[in-house]
Amino acid sequence: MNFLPFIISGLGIGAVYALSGVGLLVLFRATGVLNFAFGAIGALGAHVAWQLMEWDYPLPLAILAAVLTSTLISFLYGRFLAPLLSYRDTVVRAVGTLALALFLIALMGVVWGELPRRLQFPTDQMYLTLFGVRLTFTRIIALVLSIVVVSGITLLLNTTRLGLDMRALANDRDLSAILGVRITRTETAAWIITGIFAGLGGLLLADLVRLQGTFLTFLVIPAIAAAILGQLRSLWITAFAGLGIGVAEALLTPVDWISPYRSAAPFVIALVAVMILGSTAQAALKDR
Amino acid sequence: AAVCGEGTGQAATGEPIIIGAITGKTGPDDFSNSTRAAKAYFDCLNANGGIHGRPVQYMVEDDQWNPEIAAQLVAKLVDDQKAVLMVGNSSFVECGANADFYKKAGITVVAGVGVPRECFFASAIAPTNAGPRVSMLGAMGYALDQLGAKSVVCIGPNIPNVGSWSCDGVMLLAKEKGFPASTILIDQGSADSTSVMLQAASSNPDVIVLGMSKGSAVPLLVAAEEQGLNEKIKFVSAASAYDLSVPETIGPGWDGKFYVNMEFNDLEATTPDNQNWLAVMDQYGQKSDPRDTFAQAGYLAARIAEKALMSIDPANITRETAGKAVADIKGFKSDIFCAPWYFGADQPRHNANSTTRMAVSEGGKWKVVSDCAPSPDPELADIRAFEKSAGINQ
Amino acid sequence: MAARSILVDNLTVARGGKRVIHSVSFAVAPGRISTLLGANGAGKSSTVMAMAGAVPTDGGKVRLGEETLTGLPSDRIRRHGVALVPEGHRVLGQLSVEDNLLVAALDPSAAARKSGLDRVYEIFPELAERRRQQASDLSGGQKQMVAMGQAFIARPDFMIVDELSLGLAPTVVRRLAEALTLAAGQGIGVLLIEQFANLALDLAQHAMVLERGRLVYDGPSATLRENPEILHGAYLAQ
Amino acid sequence: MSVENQTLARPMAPASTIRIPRELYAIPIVMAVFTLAVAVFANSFWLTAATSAVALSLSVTGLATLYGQLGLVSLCQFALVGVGGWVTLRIGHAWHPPFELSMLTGGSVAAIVGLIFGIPALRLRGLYLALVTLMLAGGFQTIIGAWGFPDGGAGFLGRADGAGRAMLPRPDIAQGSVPYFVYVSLIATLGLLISQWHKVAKPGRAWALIRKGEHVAIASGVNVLAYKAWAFALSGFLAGIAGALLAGNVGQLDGRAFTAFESLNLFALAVVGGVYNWYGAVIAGLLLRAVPALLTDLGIDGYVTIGIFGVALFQALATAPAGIAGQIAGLIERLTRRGARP
Amino acid sequence: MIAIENLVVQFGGVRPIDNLTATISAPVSGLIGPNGAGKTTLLNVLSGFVSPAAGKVAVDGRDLLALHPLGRVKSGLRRSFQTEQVVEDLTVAGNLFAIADHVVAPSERAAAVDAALAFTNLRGAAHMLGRALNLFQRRLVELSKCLIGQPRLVLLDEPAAGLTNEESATLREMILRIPGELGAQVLLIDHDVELIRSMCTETLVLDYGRMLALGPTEEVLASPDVRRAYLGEF
Ligand SMILES: Nc1ncnc2c1ncn2[C@@H]1O[C@H](COP(=O)(O)OP(=O)(O)OP(=O)(O)O)[C@@H](O)[C@H]1O
Ligand SMILES: Nc1ncnc2c1ncn2[C@@H]1O[C@H](COP(=O)(O)OP(=O)(O)OP(=O)(O)O)[C@@H](O)[C@H]1O
Ligand SMILES: [Mg+2]
Ligand SMILES: [Mg+2]
Repeated sequence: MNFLPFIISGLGIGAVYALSGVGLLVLFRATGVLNFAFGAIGALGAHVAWQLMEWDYPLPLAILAAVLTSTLISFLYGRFLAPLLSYRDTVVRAVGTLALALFLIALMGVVWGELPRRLQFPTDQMYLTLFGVRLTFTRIIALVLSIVVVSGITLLLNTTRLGLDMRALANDRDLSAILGVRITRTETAAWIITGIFAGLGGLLLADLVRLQGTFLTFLVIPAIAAAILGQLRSLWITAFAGLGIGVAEALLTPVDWISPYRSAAPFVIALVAVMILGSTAQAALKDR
Repeated sequence: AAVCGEGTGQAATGEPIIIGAITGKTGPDDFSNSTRAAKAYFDCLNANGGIHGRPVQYMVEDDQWNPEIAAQLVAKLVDDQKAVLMVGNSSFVECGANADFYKKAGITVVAGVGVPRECFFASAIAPTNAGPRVSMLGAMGYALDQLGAKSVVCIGPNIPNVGSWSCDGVMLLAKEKGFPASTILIDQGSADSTSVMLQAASSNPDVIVLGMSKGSAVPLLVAAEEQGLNEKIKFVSAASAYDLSVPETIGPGWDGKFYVNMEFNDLEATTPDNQNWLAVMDQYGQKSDPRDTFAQAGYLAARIAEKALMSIDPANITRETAGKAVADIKGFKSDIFCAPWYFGADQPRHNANSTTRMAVSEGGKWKVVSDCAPSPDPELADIRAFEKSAGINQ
Repeated sequence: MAARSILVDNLTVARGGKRVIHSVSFAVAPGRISTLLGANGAGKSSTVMAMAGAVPTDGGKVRLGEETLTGLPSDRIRRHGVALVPEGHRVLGQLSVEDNLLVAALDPSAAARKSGLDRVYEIFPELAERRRQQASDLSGGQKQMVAMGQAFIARPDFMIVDELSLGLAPTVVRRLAEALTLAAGQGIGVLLIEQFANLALDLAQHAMVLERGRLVYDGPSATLRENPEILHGAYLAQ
Repeated sequence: MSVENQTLARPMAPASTIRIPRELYAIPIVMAVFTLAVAVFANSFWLTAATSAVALSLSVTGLATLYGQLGLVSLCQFALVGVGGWVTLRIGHAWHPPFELSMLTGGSVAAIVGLIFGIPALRLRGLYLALVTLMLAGGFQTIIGAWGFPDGGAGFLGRADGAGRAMLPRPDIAQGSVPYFVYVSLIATLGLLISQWHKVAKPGRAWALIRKGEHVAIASGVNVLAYKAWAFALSGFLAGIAGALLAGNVGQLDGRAFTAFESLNLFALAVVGGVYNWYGAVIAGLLLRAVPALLTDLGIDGYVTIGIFGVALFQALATAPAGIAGQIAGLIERLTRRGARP
Repeated sequence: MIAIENLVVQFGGVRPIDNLTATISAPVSGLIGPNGAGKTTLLNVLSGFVSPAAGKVAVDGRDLLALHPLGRVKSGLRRSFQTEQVVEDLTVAGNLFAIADHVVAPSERAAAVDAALAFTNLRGAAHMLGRALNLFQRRLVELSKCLIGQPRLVLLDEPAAGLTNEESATLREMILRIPGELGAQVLLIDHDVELIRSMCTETLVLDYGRMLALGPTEEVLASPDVRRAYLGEF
């Protein structure tokens, strides 16, 4: 069996995990909210793009509208609803976004239903051939985008005032407020940033995987595996873990007896990693 | 104009006859087209004298793809509402959850779209459709006869009693006919379609048979096209991908390359009953109700129920009399079916619809490419034997 | 800037559904040190937390000159120039010592941040040695230094310090006392809560005593030093 | 130790520090009234819905113990319900023992699995732990999806071929839907009593210390690992029993009903129901099964139902920090206080 | 008696305890030193939360480091924390039962809790919830917990921090009763020199991980090194 093609194919799906994992982590590191609605927000944007393209609007406009829609949803939730839960523990704040995800699933279900759809970009037709596998430009864009996003956010968090405020806020919201960190402004900024990522990610996922509301929504669960490998802290590890998980999952495909179970790969990898990292007690201490 | 029942043009006003249905509307896919069509037909019937003056009260419930809810709902319809028949059912989970209940409650089900194996292996359930396995083997038969298939890969969903059941049929046929075949079962939740296609292509098949819902089949086709497999390999699918939107969604890259099985007549066929179905949908259905193969199934189920109920004393329509009337149906003809439909009284299982057609994706539409042909599913042996002994379809 | 005072007017605070501050009124003047004394549970922390917007008020007003502070979120109050050092050495544990200080610097210019850091490190050389260390790993007293540093670096008009000496070694307390006196000399108003009444009264010119959520003394600290029975009465009343 | 060391332990009339809490009486009474009302008034549809709701409340009470008492979040509780159901069905189909035996085995296996699932938790806390358990739920979803639930056939996986599915028979004493509902209520009451007892007794105090901090707990002599492990096992056991009762309700289960999302949903509704009062679990059970049933009964579209759920979930999270049960408790307290005044 | 021998604690590059050798034997002894001197770390070593890189510790002749933290509690080691750790949603009595559950036989628990409450004068507050307590009451609860189940060694980390003079005086009287009434040795950290002076017969001064002085409190406090390093006098 030749495994090379599967590595290449896994990079495509890995980029998807990486992008989602990083998108999740950005908001988490800035506000302490793990956004279960990340996928749903992106899916809504992608549906808007699909609809506009159905109506024969040009592609750039559709893309813009998609990103704007996702950003708007994220902004509205982050500005008006998330603060209502800001004094609750992290898990409850995460569950709050689950409510948003449910609402968006319902919205998409009522408006668009669960028909199979396909969002196509011109980059789907362009490809490089590596080891007999075609790597479309859309996948390459996804790969590059996740790297750009990670670098950009790392820079933002570590070198800018906004980044510092975000880290402070995620650590202790009350104390940050007492110290003069502009809570609303900082949090809103973080929600807008993830909104943009969710929009871009949603578009790419709708092209790379499929455009289906519930499906894209629940894709956050394997993406969380990447974030766990990054110990909910490291953006770079998360991005690479996402790629690695994608490749590992693809590599299991040709192994007959395990192939049916291979979509459990993200979960199993995350669990094994936790067992190992956990024993250094690092993860346990940093957590909170 | 739509023709239903006695065609009196008089609204039925008598005591309603309760008919229930369970459908999978909310969930991974919307399966409610069958019950929508049945509803349109019953509305038409009620507007035309009903069953000897008694209207049908058609109660449809959404099981949300959850067997627990399906069981709750059947208790509601059968125990609480006292339905006399179940008609047009269309669900992924309902047969498995309720087959036993139906048998115990003594109620007969004329299902619209049966999917898992349980829908075809129950004494009280008789679907109008052929089912994924029969349909997939119908496609397989076409691939062998017309596409010259030499080596086959079957891809099915990793759902017990659905995907493995269908692909097992292909494997059995392969053994009988002596061609190489392999099976790939995939998790519908998996995002990685490209790897699946690479795996399928790695054994160099000339035909790949798909047995998934349209929602999972489309990404696979997209991934295959991305890898240029549409140029090398023929793709055929069970009727589950036979949806009007599919050819347009997958695009021109698949013109003449993606074949799909049809459990019923062409959706646009100009034959009388098919035209009547379309007329019923236009006159009594919602504009948004899809006119697809599942809707045909629901329409037929409603017509079969109508025929059965018409044959009994309207004052004495009970679960027993209605069930018996359905059981007695033989030679129900419609140009939407390839062969007349029958219930097969006293049979432990029912699969009357086992003769199918094929279509190919062409210019954003389906083009019918074959006549009715019996599905070569080896598992149909008992059905064929019964048909022979009862003198049906010979 | 015109020298404004913080005016607390009939402040009422409830914690856990129970009134713990009953219509308290006082003023904190600029350029001098005031101290708020009282037994544990008298409501000192509740009073200053309410002033800083960190707990909701149940009635009354807090004003800074003409502006009303009540109802503002705590970050706005901080930006109005009122810096609170909360009780119990709270720091941002996941951030480094230096980031802890920088996040509290309100003037974003690089020069201001630099001089602010220098000033804090001058008062607490211990922190300079540990500027890269994660704050959660600090000792209790070192955390308190960070918390004090966070107030200094904000260059506030008013500093409210809850439990100044808590967990600090005598040398450090002495350094802090000097720093506060210096700050008051530069026009900053300081409100001090301190367990060691003697230390507080030595530092402060003005003193207030809380007893079960009510103000029982408001006047020069010297008077209190000469009449310790006022204080004793308040402490024993608890 | 010498005699003078004993001064502390001099026996005196101990302050009434240990009282049997009111809840331990309240649980059977409230549950009896509820059961009677449903058994008398509900039709078949509502009976099946109520049976599922009560069975699931048992799994919620396990979750609530972990979260409310230890601050630990388990997002794989529904997977454990699945484990309990799977084992119960397997045993039932393979050896046809009395239902109780299959059920207890199901509960015990789920407890063991819960314990194994809890092993990473022995070190982790907070969101990190929650996500790790979510990974477990995700893995379970894939595996059970591929395996499927046994449906009465032979062999390890027990797939039927030929004839239709076999159904798991209900307990002999509770064949009909009303008796079975009463049976489920009875077991749920026992489960609620067990978990409530844990909260007010020694384990509850140990858990409270662990919640405060592990060093604090150790300094008080608490064996942190053992108490955490026990909590996970108890929670798993209750989930497993819930799974067994669900299997008995329908006679079978379906692998696709045990997705990671269901576990998330279970946790969300546990929070909405309230994790600090015993009846929060019952409320959550009703929210999980009875409220959707009501919406279905009213003919509301499935997607709209999901949307209503989303909005209601947020509303409850934002306005009722202690859940609906917390609000009820507050109300009861206010009423009794007012009642006591005159 | 606590015998510490060549104790070293290392956190990465930091050495909060650096080759410390000391023997502390007074019934109530004090532990003082500048912030970050390693006082809490030493307590953490004694209670087993920090494993030293090297060295030995023996309490009453028994090797302490060989014992698991829980074993140390069972054999009579008690401690309080620098930030008080009263459980908010347990009553005062519940807070005490939480430790009695593990160190006292079931039949004697109620009596042991009651005795501890009586010792610290908290009987009246037995049914108050932890969250309603003020700082002094919380410190008293912490102290009470240290008295349950035949303590041998009680370690208190800044028990009087944040208390007024009157309150510390009350607390001091209680602590002073411990060795006599319960037979336990007490080691306490505080920055309040007057408090240390008035209750500890022996005091150990730490300075950045090393021993600066050890001996009778008055002598230690009079030592010029201590006056300079800790009290800031010259
Ligand atoms: N979150 C709370 N819930 C209920 N009661 C509270 C809460 N916080 C404080 N209290 C009560 O409010 C009263 C005043 O507390 P506060 O902390 O303001 O007092 P303090 O004078 O600062 O005392 P301390 O020196 O103990 O900090 C106390 O009786 C305390 O028990
Ligand atoms: N986990 C850790 N990692 C790194 N350094 C640590 C860690 N814990 C403590 N330290 C360092 O060890 C030194 C000693 O800390 P310790 O808490 O023992 O001080 P302390 O004497 O109790 O001081 P204080 O009186 O301020 O509480 C400090 O400099 C602290 O920064
Ligand atoms: Mg205070
Ligand atoms: Mg310390």
